[in-house]
Amino acid sequence: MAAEEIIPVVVEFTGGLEMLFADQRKHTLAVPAKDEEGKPVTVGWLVNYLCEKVMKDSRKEMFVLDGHVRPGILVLINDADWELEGEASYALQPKDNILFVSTLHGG
Amino acid sequence: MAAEEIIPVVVEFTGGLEMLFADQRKHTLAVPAKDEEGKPVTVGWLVNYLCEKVMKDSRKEMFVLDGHVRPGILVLINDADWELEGEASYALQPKDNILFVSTLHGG
Amino acid sequence: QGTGQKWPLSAEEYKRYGRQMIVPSIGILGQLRLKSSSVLIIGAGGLGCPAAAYIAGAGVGKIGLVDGDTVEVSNLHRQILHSTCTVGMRKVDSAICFLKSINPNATYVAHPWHISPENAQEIVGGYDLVLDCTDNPASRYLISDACVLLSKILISASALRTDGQLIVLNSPPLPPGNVAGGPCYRCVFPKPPPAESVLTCGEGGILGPVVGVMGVLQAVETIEIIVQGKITPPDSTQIVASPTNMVLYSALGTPPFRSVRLRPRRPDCFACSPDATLRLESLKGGSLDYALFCGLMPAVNIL
Amino acid sequence: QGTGQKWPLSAEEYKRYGRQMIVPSIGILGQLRLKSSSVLIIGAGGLGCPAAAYIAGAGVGKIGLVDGDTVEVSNLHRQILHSTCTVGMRKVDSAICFLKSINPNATYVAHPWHISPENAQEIVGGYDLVLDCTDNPASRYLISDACVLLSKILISASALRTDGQLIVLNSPPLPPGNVAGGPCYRCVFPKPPPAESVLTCGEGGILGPVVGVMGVLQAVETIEIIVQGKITPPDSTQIVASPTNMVLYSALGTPPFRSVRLRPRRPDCFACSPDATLRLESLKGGSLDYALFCGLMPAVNIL
Ligand SMILES: [Zn+2]
Ligand SMILES: [Zn+2]
Repeated sequence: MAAEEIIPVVVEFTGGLEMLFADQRKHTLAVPAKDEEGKPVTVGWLVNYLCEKVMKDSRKEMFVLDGHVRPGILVLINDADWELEGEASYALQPKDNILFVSTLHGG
Repeated sequence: MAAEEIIPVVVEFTGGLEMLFADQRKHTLAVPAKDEEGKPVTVGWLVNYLCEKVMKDSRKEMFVLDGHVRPGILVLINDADWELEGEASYALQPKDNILFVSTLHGG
Repeated sequence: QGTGQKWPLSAEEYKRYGRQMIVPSIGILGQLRLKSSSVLIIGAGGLGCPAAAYIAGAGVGKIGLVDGDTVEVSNLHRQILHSTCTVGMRKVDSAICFLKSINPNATYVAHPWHISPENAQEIVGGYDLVLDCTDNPASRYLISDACVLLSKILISASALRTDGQLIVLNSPPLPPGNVAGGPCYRCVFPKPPPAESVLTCGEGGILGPVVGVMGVLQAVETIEIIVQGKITPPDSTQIVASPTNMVLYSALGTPPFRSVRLRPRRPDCFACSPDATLRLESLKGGSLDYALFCGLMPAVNIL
Repeated sequence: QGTGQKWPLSAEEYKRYGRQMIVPSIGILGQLRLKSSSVLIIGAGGLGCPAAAYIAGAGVGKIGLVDGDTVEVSNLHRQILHSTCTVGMRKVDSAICFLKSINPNATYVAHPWHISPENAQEIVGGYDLVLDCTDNPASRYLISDACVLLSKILISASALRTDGQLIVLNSPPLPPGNVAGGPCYRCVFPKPPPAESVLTCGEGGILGPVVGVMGVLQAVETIEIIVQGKITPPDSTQIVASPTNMVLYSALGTPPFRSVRLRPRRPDCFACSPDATLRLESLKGGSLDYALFCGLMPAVNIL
């Protein structure tokens, strides 16, 4: 393979999570198709990538806790709960939409 | 060409128009790719087709008037006003979503 | 500012509006903009009631209500400012009585008649922003024309049975002929629907909270537009027209909400295009018969 | 039926509910179902106020309100059943006073205390359907557990700043262990969020009509569920579980609304799975500390 393969994905944040990502709700990203070990990149890989490369806020624990997306955040893959799609092991496809929603409690 | 080419489209009705179409909001249709003259089928062709083949209600004038979609009905092609897409002359593409919205006036 | 006051709001106002002032998109600037703005709500029915309740609650300085009807029992399931004991009262009075109890800080103005070509300029001219909460096409064309001629943003909603629709029109509110202005009602619907295709809530029915959702959404739009400083027509040379969207709501639909993108100003629009011949004088002079245009009779009672 | 009455509703009721009874999805059957049903609204704040107004207006026969707070000035911008002159009054009393003026036909029940593990069974058990209009995670887990144990559909909404969320849980309301039942709050959120990530409206702020939209949407769902006869757990052998959706609202988003598909019941859910050990006795006996579970202290005041 000559050039590194790239997957375009859209990542969105809502419910206040956008505040951790420069107050930007929608991020259009181009991620490598393979991880360091040559395996297809997954949503789990993307969560790490977001935490390390995209998030400027220092409160990492508001997004990832103990290596997992923190409780109270829903992850949606193309508008479906990621638990319907294999959770963190789901392999990213071009044009996927990954939405992170922080649960609200006010009323 | 051996078999007649078919284009799958989704047609939706809202704002009360669904009542003219057997109370069904969403219709998944397979339409021929070419019209009788061998030209690609357009939204204008689709309007006629809906009026003649799909609509069972006898009040055709509630949908088409003087050969045009009646005033007070918005036509959306993939969620954009059809006037942004060439109106009736827009050529249907596979998987297009065509939405007919009757304007409401109650308040 | 300049008045020597240390605090721009009173202690009561800080308490009353505190929860909304700490929302990042509002802040103290947004609250002051709300306080110094005026909003006209045309129609004190299923849309106007919930819209007015939240607009009053939020601290808008002056609120006008236009409605010539009186309260009926059949209104009560959805027109939440009215109550069993105000049946028979004029709707504007019943509504303002309630609004004062929610928030006594605002100035409330009753316009106890229907909007008409004769009174539209005088009424609409006195406010920064207009909500169309009426229930018939003739009023909707008239209100849109008045908003175009007077450069007001128009927040238009409607509902029937289990469906609702919302559009923000003439935003930005640039003068007729300026293509960067937002489309008007006539740009979206150049021809009125045939009269026999138009159903009122009395004929078609309405689910109370469906029209309620649409009215509350009008209040959200009103507040957002005011706090973002959009009511003043901006320097038109700097404007890039952003697309106008329509929100469609179907309580029985899956998904229930959908946003669609509308066209910009129509180059041959009767009201807002460079060639438009519509003038304030033609409104006031009665040369436009909206009821006739919409195929409705008798003319006077409808508007 | 069977009482010898010619008309199932009074003349006043035909007038009052006529506009909604002619909506095809309601009809006379739907109206009678509304009249014979009972709805519990937990929380008489920003969500509960608009939800209650439209549920009362629609003709639900019995409405219970649970809230231990009193009205404060800072509530008024969004809690539209309360007014400047009811500041200091118990919220449930202020709200019921208003609801009676909208519709005197219903029975209103005041529960002037917060929901707790001790009182949940007795309160929730008296109603057909429950609305969660509270503002903290501990209450949300408790209410969901009670609804699972008592087989009630739960319409849960929440809001903060300019965002809102809505889910219909435990629908259909089949007993724990039946996989065809709808997911519960624990199925969607098995672990509570860390306490430091949870903001109340007092801390994070709230735009009044944003929480208003969510409350009115709860009323729409309530009415639709009742008129469709869904409050009675159906014969479970005939059920095909349909996917549960969550409606997300962002007043500043484009588009403002989005629906997402949630997972079905979780096979290892603490509350609703075949292996669930949750029992009514454990609720009442106080062996579950919801405040501690949610990392909140002091326990008693939060619930
Ligand atoms: Zn125009
Ligand atoms: Zn569960």
